[in-house]
Formats: sequence, C-alpha cells, structure tokens
Amino acid sequence: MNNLLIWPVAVPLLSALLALLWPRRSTWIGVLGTALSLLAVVLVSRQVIESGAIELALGGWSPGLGIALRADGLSVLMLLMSTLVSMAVAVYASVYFSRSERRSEFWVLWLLLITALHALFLSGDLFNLYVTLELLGLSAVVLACLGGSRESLQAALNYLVLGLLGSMAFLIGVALIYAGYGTLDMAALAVAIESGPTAWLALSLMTGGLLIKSALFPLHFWLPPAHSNAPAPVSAVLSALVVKAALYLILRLWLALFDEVVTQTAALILGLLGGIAVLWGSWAALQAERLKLMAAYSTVAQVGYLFLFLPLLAALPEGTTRDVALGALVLLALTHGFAKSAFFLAAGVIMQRAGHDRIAELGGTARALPVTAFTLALAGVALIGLPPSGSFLAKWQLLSSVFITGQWIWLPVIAIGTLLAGAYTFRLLGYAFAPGEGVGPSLSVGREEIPAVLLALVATLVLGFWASAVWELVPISAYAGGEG
Amino acid sequence: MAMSVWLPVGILLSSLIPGVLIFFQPEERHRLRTWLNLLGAVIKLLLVGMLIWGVFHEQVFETRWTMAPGLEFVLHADALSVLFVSLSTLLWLVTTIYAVGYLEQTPHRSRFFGFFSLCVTATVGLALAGNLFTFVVFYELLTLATYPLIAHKGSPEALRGARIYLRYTLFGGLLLMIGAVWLHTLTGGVEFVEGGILQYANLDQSTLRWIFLLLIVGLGVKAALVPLHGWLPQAMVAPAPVSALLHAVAVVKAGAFGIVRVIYDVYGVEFAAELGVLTLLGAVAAITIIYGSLKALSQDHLKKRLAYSTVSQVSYIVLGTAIVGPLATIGGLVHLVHQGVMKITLFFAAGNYAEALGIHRVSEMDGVGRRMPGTTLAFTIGALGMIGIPPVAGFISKWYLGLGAVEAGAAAWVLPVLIASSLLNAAYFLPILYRAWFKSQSTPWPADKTAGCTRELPDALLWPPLTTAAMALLIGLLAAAPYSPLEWAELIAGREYRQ
Amino acid sequence: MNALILMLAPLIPLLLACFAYRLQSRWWLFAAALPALYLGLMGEQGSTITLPWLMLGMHLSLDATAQQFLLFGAMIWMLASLYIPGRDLMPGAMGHRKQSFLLAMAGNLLLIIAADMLTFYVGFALMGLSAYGLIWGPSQRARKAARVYLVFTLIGELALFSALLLLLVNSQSLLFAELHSESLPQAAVALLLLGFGIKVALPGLHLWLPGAYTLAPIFGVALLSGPMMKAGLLGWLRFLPLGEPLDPLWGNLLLLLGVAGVVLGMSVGMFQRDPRSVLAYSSISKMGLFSALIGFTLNHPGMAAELLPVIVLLALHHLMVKPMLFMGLDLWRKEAAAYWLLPALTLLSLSLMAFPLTGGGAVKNLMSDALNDNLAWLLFLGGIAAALLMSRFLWLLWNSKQSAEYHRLTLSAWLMVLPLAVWAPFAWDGMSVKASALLPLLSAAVLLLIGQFLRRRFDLLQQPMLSVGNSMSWRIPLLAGESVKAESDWQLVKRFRQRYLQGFARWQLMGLRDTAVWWLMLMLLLALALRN
Amino acid sequence: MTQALIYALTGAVLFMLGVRATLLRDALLPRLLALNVCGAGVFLIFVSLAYRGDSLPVDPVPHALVLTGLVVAISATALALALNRRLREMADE
Repeated sequence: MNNLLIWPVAVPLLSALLALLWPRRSTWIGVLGTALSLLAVVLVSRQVIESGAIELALGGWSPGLGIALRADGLSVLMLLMSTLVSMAVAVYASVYFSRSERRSEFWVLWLLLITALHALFLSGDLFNLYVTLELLGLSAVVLACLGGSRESLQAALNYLVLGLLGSMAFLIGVALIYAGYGTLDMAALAVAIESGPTAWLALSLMTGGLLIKSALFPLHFWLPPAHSNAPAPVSAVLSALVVKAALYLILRLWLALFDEVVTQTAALILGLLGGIAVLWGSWAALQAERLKLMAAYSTVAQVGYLFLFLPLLAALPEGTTRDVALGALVLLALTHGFAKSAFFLAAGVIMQRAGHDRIAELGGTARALPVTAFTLALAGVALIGLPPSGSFLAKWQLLSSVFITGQWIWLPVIAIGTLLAGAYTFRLLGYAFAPGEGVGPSLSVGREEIPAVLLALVATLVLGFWASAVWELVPISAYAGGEG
Repeated sequence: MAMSVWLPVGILLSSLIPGVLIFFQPEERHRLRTWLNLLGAVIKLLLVGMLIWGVFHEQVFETRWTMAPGLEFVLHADALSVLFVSLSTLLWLVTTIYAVGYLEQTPHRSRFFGFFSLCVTATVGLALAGNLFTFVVFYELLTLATYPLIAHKGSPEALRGARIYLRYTLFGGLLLMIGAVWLHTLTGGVEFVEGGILQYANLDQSTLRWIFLLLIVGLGVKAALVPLHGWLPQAMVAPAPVSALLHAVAVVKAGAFGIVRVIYDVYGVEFAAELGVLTLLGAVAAITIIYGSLKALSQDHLKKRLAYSTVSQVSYIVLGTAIVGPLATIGGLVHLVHQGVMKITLFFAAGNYAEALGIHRVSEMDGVGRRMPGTTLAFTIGALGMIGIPPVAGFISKWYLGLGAVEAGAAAWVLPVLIASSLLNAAYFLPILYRAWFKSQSTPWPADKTAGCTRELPDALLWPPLTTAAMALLIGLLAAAPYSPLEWAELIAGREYRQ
Repeated sequence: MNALILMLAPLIPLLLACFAYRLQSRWWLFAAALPALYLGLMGEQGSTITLPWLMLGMHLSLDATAQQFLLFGAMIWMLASLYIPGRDLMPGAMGHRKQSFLLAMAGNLLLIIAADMLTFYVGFALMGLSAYGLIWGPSQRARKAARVYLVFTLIGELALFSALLLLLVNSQSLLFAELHSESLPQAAVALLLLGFGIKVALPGLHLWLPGAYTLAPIFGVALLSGPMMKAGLLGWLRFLPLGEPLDPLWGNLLLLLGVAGVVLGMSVGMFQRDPRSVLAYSSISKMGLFSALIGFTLNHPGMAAELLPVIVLLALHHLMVKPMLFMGLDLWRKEAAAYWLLPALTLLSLSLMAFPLTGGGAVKNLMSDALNDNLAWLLFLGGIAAALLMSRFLWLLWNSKQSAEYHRLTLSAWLMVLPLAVWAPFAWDGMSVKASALLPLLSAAVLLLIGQFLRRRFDLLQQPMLSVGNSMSWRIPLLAGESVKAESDWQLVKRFRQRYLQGFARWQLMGLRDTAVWWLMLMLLLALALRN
Repeated sequence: MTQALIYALTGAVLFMLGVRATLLRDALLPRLLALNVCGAGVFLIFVSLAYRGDSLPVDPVPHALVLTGLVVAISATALALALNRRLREMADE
C-alpha cells in the first residue's frame, strides 16, 4: 500500500515526459496529468487519514542512502492544497494558453513544477529537499518568463539568482548537518539533533536560504516584480504554492527537526520581520497601481502573518494549545494559497479582457465580468480574514495565542494589517463595482472564470466550515521530535 | 429531535438559497427572481412561526458545528433571538415586496436581490447566534453583505458612502473580534446564557472592563453610538429599501442587539453594573439620543433627517439595556421591534416621495399629503410613533424605559433625556407633517413621475408602508395581547432576571 | 350593555375619524357624541369595562363625575359640530377639521370615562394634539397661535407622562382607585401641576391661551374653553391625592397661582378691545378660581368630601356657559338684526357672574356653604373679576358691528341649549337669593363707575392702554422665535411705549417672554407667604 | 583531519566570497560567476566531509550528493545564461 506514495510524484513526471514527446497534445496531457496527480494525492490522503503517517523507501534502499518518501498530516494538507490549486489553474491555463505557441513548453514545465512540489512535500530526506527545491525554483523561473516581456525576463533572472543563492545556503546547511550527525534522513535527524554550534549554524543557514525563497521582509524585494510580471496562471502558482513550499520547509525544520535548537529570541526576530512584512506589504499593496502588483505585495504581507506564528509557537508549551496554533498557521497558509491563486486567475481574466490591469481604470468590471468581480471579492474576503473564510478562523486562533502568551506586541500588527488589507481590497472592489468602460462588453461566463471562483469558494467557505479537518490532520506527524 | 437541529439552519437557508440562486439569474428574469424572493420570505416566515411556538413552550432549538478546536458554530434559538428573528423576517417580506416595486426597470437587480437576501441571512444568523464566536462571524458577514447594497447605485456619492461605511464597520468588527477572542481565551468559550456567564468565571475585573470596552466600541459602530455614528448619515445614499432595511432591521439593529447580548447573556446585567461599566454606557446612550435629535433638527434632506433620527432612536435600546431592572430591559427590547417597524415605515414613505415626485428635501414637501395621502398617512403614523405619542408603538417603549428608570432610581437623568428627546423628535417631525398636511403646494414637484395616474403609486410601493404603519399602530394598541412584542420582551426579561 | 356603550363613546368618533374625509354631513359629527349623551343621561353609574389586551390594559368606568362631564360635554360637542363651516365638509376636502374634531372628541370622552392613568393619558394626549387642527387657520397669526399651543401641549404631555411613571412606580397600579399619596415623590406632584396647569392655563402657563382663543375658528374656541379646558381640571381631580395629607407646599402654591390667575385675568381682560379676548381672559380668571379651590382642598383633606362635588359643579357650569358665550358672540357678530340676542347673551353673562337664581349663582351658594366661611375673600374676588369682565364683554358687544348672515340651524340649536347653559349644572338646592351674593356685583359696579370716571377725567384709558392687553397676542410669535410683522396694534403699542410706559413695557416683555421668570416670581411670593 | 578541515574552511571562505559578490554586483555575468564560486565552496565542503580518517574508506554519500549538486548548478547556470541572452536580444531589437 505504501507504494501509493510514489504516484503523486511519478504521475506528473511521466506526464511531463509525454508532453515533451507529444507537444501537439500537450494541453490534454497537461490537464489529464494534473487530474491524475490529484487523484493520487487524494488516495494518499485517504491512506494517511485512515492509518496515520506512511513511509516509502524508494527502490527498497534503506533511508540514509536511498530516497525516503514520507507523508504525514502536514504534507498531506500541503499536497492537497497544491494539487487542488494546480488542477484549477490547469483548467484555466488550458484556456489561457490555448492560442499560445508556447503552450507545449508551458505544460511540460507545469508538470515538472507539480512534480517538484509533490516531491518536496513528500520528501523525507534533507538532500532530496534541496534537489526538489532547485527543481521547483528552475521550473518556476522558466514559467515566470513565459510572458516574454522584458520586465518578466529581468524579474525572472533576478528571481533565479536569488533562488540559487538561497539554495546554496540551504545546501551548506545540509552539509553541516551531515558533518554533525552523519545522516540526512529527517526521521533520524529529528531524534538526533541537539542544541549545539553545528545545529545552530546549520539552522541559521538553511533558514536564511529559505527566507529568501519565502520572501520574508527584507528579502522580499524580488517577489513583486517576478510575480506580477508572470502570466496569470504562473503567478497564481508562484504566489500560492512555490512560496508555501519554502515555508513548509521552514516549518519542518523549526518544528520537527530543530525543535530543541530553536530559541525564543530567534523566533522573536523572525516574528518581528514577519510583523514588518505585514505592515509594509499591506501598505505597498494599498499604494499599488496595478492589480497584479497589489496581489504580489499582498503575498508579502500574508507571508508575514505566517511568520508571526513562530514566536507564539515557540512560547506555547507543547500540547493542545500549541497544536491549535500550528493548525491555525497551516490553515492560514492553505487559505492564502487558495485565495491568492483565485485572485491572480481573476486578475488574469481581467487583463485578457481589458488589456491592462491598472486598478484606477477597472470601472465596469462588475458589469462586464460579474463572476470575476465576485471572485475578487471572495478572495479579498479571505485575504482580509473576514468570516467565513479559513483565514478568519486562523486569525482568531492567532489572536487567541497572542492573548495566551501575553505577547501583546503582535496585537497592533494584526489589527493594522487587517485594516490595511481591508483598505486595499475594498479600494479595488470600489473601482471594480463602479460604472465605467474599463472592461469590454460582457460575454457569457467563460470556462476560465469558473476555476477561479471555485478556488475562492474553497478559501472562503470550505476552509471556513470544514476547517476542523486541518486540526485533525496536523498532529499526525511522521517525525518523533515533532509535535505528535 | 431532528427538527430542533434543523429548524435554525432551515431559517438561515430559506434566505441564503434564494439569494445564491438569484445571483445566477440573468437580469431579465424578473418574474422568477420575484418568486424566488417571495418564496424564501414566506418559507422563512413559516419556519419562524414554528420557532416562536416552540420557544414559547420552552423547547430547545440548537445546531452545533465545530469549525475549529474550541470554536463552535452554534445556532441557538432563545426568546431574545426569536424577537429579533421574527422582526427581521416579517420586515424582510415587506421590504422585498417594496424593493421589487422600487427597483423596477433599474439595472443590476439580480445582484441587488442576491445581496439583499444575504443581508437578511446574516441578520437572522446574528439573531440566532448561540455564542460570541458565531455572532462575530455573522456580524462581519453583515458588513460584507451590506456594502454592495449601499454602493448599489454606483454613483460617486454612493461609493463614497459605502467606503465610509466600510471604514467604520471594519474597524468596529476588528475591535469586536479582538474583544471576543480575548474573552474567549480567558473563558474557553463564550456561550450566550440568559443571565450571563462571567459572574461565575472569577476573572480579573479590570480585564473584563477592557474587554467590555472593546466589545461595546465594536458593536457601537454599527449601533451608531456617538461618536461612532458618522457612517450612518452617509449611508443614506443607498436605495430606499436598503436604507429601510439598514435602519430598521439589519445593521443598526445588529449593533444594538449585540450590545443587548453582551450585557445580558455574556456579562449578566447585574454583574456588568457591578463592574461599573453600565453607567458609562448609559451616559453615551443619553448623549447619542440627544445629539442625534439635535443633528436631525438641522437636516433639510429627508433621509438624512431620518438617519439622524435613527442614531437617536437606536440608543433608546442601549439606554434600556444600560439601566438595571426588568422594566427598563423590557423597554429597550421592545424598542428593538418598535423602532424597526416605525423606521421602516418612514423610509418606505421617504422612498415613495422620491420615487413618485422626486422629493428629497423637507422643504419640497409642502402639500404632499394631498397628492399622496396613503404614503403620508403612513409617514404620519411612523413619525408620531417616533415622538412617542400613544397609542403608536413608540409610546410603549418610552413608557417602559421611563418606568424602568424610575424603578431603578435613575429617573433624575433618564426622564429628562427622554423628555428632551421627545420634544426634539416632535420638533423635527411635526414640521414635516405640517408641511405635508396643512400647507398647500408652493413649488412644482422636482420630478413628477406619476402625473396623470389615477392612483397614488403602484401597489408594491404603496402597501408596504401602509402595512408597516398599521403594524406600528397595532403593536402599540395591542401591546398587552398574547404574542405581542411586549409580551415577548416581558418573557425575555423574566428569563434574564430569573436567577 | 352599558359597558358596551361605555366603549362605544370614544370608539365611534374614533372610527368616524378614520373615514372623516368621506363624511359630507355635519350630522355625522353630531351623531358621534350620541353614545356619550346617552351615557350622561341614562348610563348606569358604576358600570365598568376592562380591556386587558388593549395597550397595557385599559379600564373604563362611569362614576358620578364622569357621567356629569359626559352629559354636559356631549351637549357642547354636539352643538359645536354644527358650527363647522360647510366648505370643510365638501367631498374631497382634506377634512382636517372633521378629523381633528372627531379625534379630539374621542380623546375627550375617553379621558372622562378612564378609570386608569394610562387611559386618561391616552385620551388627554389624543385630545390635546388633535386640537391643533381645531385652532389652525390659514392666516399667519392663526398658524402661529396653533404652533404655540402645540408646543405648550407637548410640554404638558411630557410632564404628565413623567408624573405618570412616578405615580405608577409609587403605587404599583395604574388604577385611579389604587393611587395613594404615601411616599409620593414631590416631583410627581410638581409635574402634575405643570402638566395639567398648562391645560387650565395657570398664570405663566397660559401664554398659549389668548392667541388660540382669539384666532381659532369659533367651534374650536368653544371646545377649547369648554370640555377641553375642564379636562385639565378633571385630571387634577383624578390624579391628585385629594383627601389625603400632602405637603402643604403644593396646596399653597396652587392657591397662590390660582389667585394670581384670577387677578391676571381680570386686570388684563379689562383692557381688551375684542370681546373674544375678554372671554379668553375671563377663562383664565375662572380657571384661576378653580385652581385656587383645588389648592385649598389639597391643604384641607378633611373638607375634600364636601368640596369636590361642588368644584365639579362649578366646572360643569363653566363648561356649559363659556362655549355658549363664544358661540353666542359668533352669532351676534354674524346674524343680521339680532339685537334680541343681546338679552340672551346678558343672561349667560349673568349666569357666569353668579347672579342669584341662575345656575352660576346656585353653584356659588353651594360653594360658599361647602367652604364653611373659608376663603370668602377668594369667592369675592372671583365674583368681582367675573362681573367686571362680563360687563366689559357686554359693553364691547354693544358697541361692536354686525355683518353677514348665518345659518338658521346653528342659531336655533344655540337657542335650544341656552336655557340649559344658563341654569347649568342644575344645582337646584343652591337656588336662593343671598345678599352676600350680590356684594361682588355691586362692588364691580362701583369699580366700573370709578373706572369710567377716571377715564373721562384723565383720559388715561384711551386706546393705547387697550393695546397693552393685546400684547398677549403679539407675544406669541416672539415665543415661536420669529420676528413679528408690524401690525396696527403693534404700532400703537410702540408709540405708547415710547411715550409713557417704556420701562414698564420692556419689563413686561421680558417678564412674559420667559415663562421661567414667572415661575421664579411665584416661587418668591410663595416663599414669602410660607414664612408667615 | 586537519587537511579536511582546511578544505572545509576554504570552501566556507569561497562560499562567503560568492555570496558577497552575488548580492553586491549589478551585472548578471559576475553574479553568475559568483554563484558558481559559491557552489564550488559548498561542494568543497561536501567533498572534505567524505573523509573519515585514514583507516576508514571514504564516505560515498557526499560524493553522490556533490554529483547531483553539480548537475543542478550547471543546469541553473545554463538557464541563467540563456535568459541573459534572450534579454540581450530584446535589448538589441
């Protein structure tokens, strides 16, 4: 049964090869491949929910030398999010790229990206993590420059270089770990790692590298241009999934592997950076003149929120309250993933229809594209953290943790961040619902509008009302030192 | 058993489902949309009827759904929620009919009615919320559902009004949420229990005071307590049915209802008095009452005058809540219903004036009674009720508030406030009535759309105000009859002060 | 059956009011008071009806007082209904007057048969507010008079409302029968005095009266001066703890205010040029007398049992005579060649002056018996006031012009009621001739002669002086906060003030404009009085 | 041991130099070169880790890792160069 674990990685990989070989049918292959990997992920999830964390040693080689795949609650949640988002984006992209000559390139890279993501979430070995991280970064960069404009190339290049630098830092951390503990298997390391200079240095290097990739303030500067200049489906996955991958790694490292190394001060520093990111990102989003740029800055802010959890998690005693906070963190990440991808897809629809995405000229959107405007509104609700979205629940728990730990400093950050989020969201909606001729005349509901609105609905309704599943899954851990 | 779980959900769904369906209707399917709306409203009315019967006989209706660890989504029907639910359901039906007539031949009706239904869903959910968490959820939902309604016309003023509304309510919602989370963290769950829960919780009193402040400021934004009332006069740019709903049922009432909930079912009124927070609240309410009336005096714009009147009147509810004692409680609670019925009448009438003759200002109303007798009759009844002239409903509220104040020994400051407010109400309502009935038309109507019609207005516009005016008269006249709002308020007060 | 009719008495006018705009005949209005008349004539005393579902529970009952008020009230209502001009009854007319008339009637009848405070209050409010429509007229001055009336009425309602709350909490019951004065808050009494004091036009609270009485249409004045004004008095009788010990402060205050009212009515009324104004001030004076009597009763609970029925009789007498005078005056003015009306009016005036062998004289006899030699000076003063004012009235009547034709119906109806009014309230046991009763009349005659002499001699009471009284009516616009259009009277006053009475007039203006100053003055007087 | 340490330290120094240049340089080519220097430093560290003392055979795992790392680094560099060329072409147009 554990062989199941190979499929979420293998299916997109094989599809990528197929798409490469058969470019004329690449759209079909891409969508189908994504759908099949969705199926694989669902099967894996069922297995995990029923019988707890599962593990697979590839090729029968024992962990240490071979490649281990592990699935536990956290990875299943991330997998589900990424596969659902990518399914929706794939449907959207099938329309978006239908007339593009680059469509076969897109689909190959797209499937590779999914492969990398799934492998990253399932990987149980630090070096494999590095490899998948690089694979992810490279395919993301290429996807990001598919738009072909000068700005997008420039941004992608910048993204690439910085991503490489981050990976290098990560890799050197991996080396230090190997030097210190003689293994790279995460399950073994979770037991072995103790507080000490090696662990310290390794953790800081790895975290530093990942911070670049997750675009935490002040290392966020590459993100807005890269995300806002990519084609819409690519921006969606970049913001929703690729950034989350780095974040997932940080969580794994901090909570499962280095849980004895992490100190309150370190967590506090990350928290402070997160706080500044929240304020700065929201403020910049409010100032943004373009829709996609606004969304990108909003990602910066949302990433900041996730980092706010770290000092709280570090301060909470192990047990239910901590699990609740952790669940909230995951829920926030998931909600953001769905909401932001929906947002970018909607932005893409508007851009295709209007030929621009200048916010001030979006009047008439609501009349011409009601479904898309609705999507923007729903996604905005999730970004602000209003009910019934998942982020509302997450924010509630975040505040609750603030009160429990007594770290009052985060209270104004959260409050101002929420108000700013409200401000930029409703600024956009105000323009979108105003009368005007900014967007062309109304056509029927297009195929490309549906995936976006579904994603937004998941963020606002499903993750709101069925969020307790998150809290049930998160404590299922494959790692001894973890929170299980 | 199943019934007791499904009834609250059913009441929510009866407006949610039509609302969602309406969103997807093309603009021109007018008839289907109307049917959906009315069907939902009637079903809701029936369900609420069942609920009323059940709650009266002390049946328990409760739905629970765990959303997150420690966070339960609870719909629970107690006497207080039934009071608010039945008000909103009844007025929703009337307002829907009115809105169908009012918005005939205007664009974006699907969107409008969709949000309209959502707005009612949120209000009903608010009423049925069984704990603070659920309340916050619906409180925010209400903000979201109302924003598009205020911005509906899409004109710069409408957008500006909506923006201001949003600024205020998001801020308020945030404070409410912070307060709610804080309290939730301290107690591990804040269920609404008649008589309150906090007096047994043994918590630090000054913390509880801070939380109270957060909650009340959060709720006070919607309840338009001075100085948090700034959005309300701006929001009157909305179409008349929206203003009617906003002022009578949905937003403003939600705030007042929340204050009632927090004081009675979270803190417990005696405990809140012990904390010393009620005096402050009472003072704020008193200031709001007077200030709103004073501002209303100087408004020439009819809807603005009504808006300031709402600011003033809704604080009657808060005032009744801030005075300890069952009689004041009855006064406050019953005003929740009475103000709704009377104010909705006034806004319907104001909408009719604008719709039929283009009248937006008081100074244009000379002699309008002769031209539109039905509408003006409804307006008159509503206005007299606001002043508190028997036997219109408003008198009953004022009576109980005053009694409660005397009983609680607060007569020295409450009675002057009530009297001053009544005088001011008279001062800004009676001139309107005077112009309408006694003066003769001095200038041509600004935009006469019904010239040459034999009837005053289409039925859908004329009957809603007449119905609500009749209701305002009847619930005042038959205040002591069984199942009247007063009876319910007494039932609630009896349960709140039971222990 | 009786209970049903009890309910019908206010209900029928109320229902008719709903369809007022369709009523084309004044007989509808006339008929609306029939149930009340029936109750007054043949109603079974003590019949009650309780409507627990209506508002907060309403209780109606018919006691002796109520029955008498109903009887005489109904007559005046019916008579007044005939005076409503025809154009208000046209189909399609807005029917303000009809509606106001019917609503006010409903309120008036309701409060008379009310057995609990709330019902009384509802009736009182209904009557008071609807009366606005009875005063309102198209002229600017009439509109202002109506507005001033409304402001006063509203203040009165609210004072009464507060008093009611205090009383209710004190005695835990709405029923009049269960009111008690134990631990009664002082504020409640003060508010009662204020609330009803406005209706009975206590000095200082009377400012609405002259304008309303001189400018309202005739049926409005008739009703205001008759049934409505007495409603205030009835309110005192119902609400005040008469017959129970109370802080003497309130009795003294009321007594003092009453006396002030008598003096005020007399002194200002004497200088009026318009017979209507004279009648208006005569009302103030009369009501002052009643108030003083009630004040006295408050301080002498032991005598309440004897005094109260007589006060009721006195009120009933005035209730009948004053409206008759107003309506007679109207007839006089409009009926061509009606010199024969003069004796009729004189007869009425004599009755009001308490001339022996008239109704007024009879009641006065009863009163002086009941008072047991107390307050003889007050009755004397009241008598002088009435005599002087009525003489002035008749004098003005004699000198005034007559004009257009009038409707036969109203005239004959008036004449039919005339004997009833003269001998109302049929207190036959008081019909006797006493020398003492003539004393005030004689004194008044002497005073008049002296006045006439002074006038001839010093030319003091020439036209300008007359306008001082009229100042009462031009003060009204000032109260409403608006500037006054120059009128001839006003010009006269200005000239007069410049010449003789600059200081005095200014003082008067300031003093009268602000009611508070009045009250302050009276408080000071009271303090002085109590010190002795 | 000391020899391995020297290698490792050299690797660390190379890494630091590379990072510094990557962050501070503006032009792409120097940055790419610096990145490769970085990579070389990391690989050097890995290789030095394989040494487990004279008596023991060399640990094969780091070698395998370095091989994989080289592949990744080369492809990344290639991609960067390709992008750079495209950018140039666009600038020329």
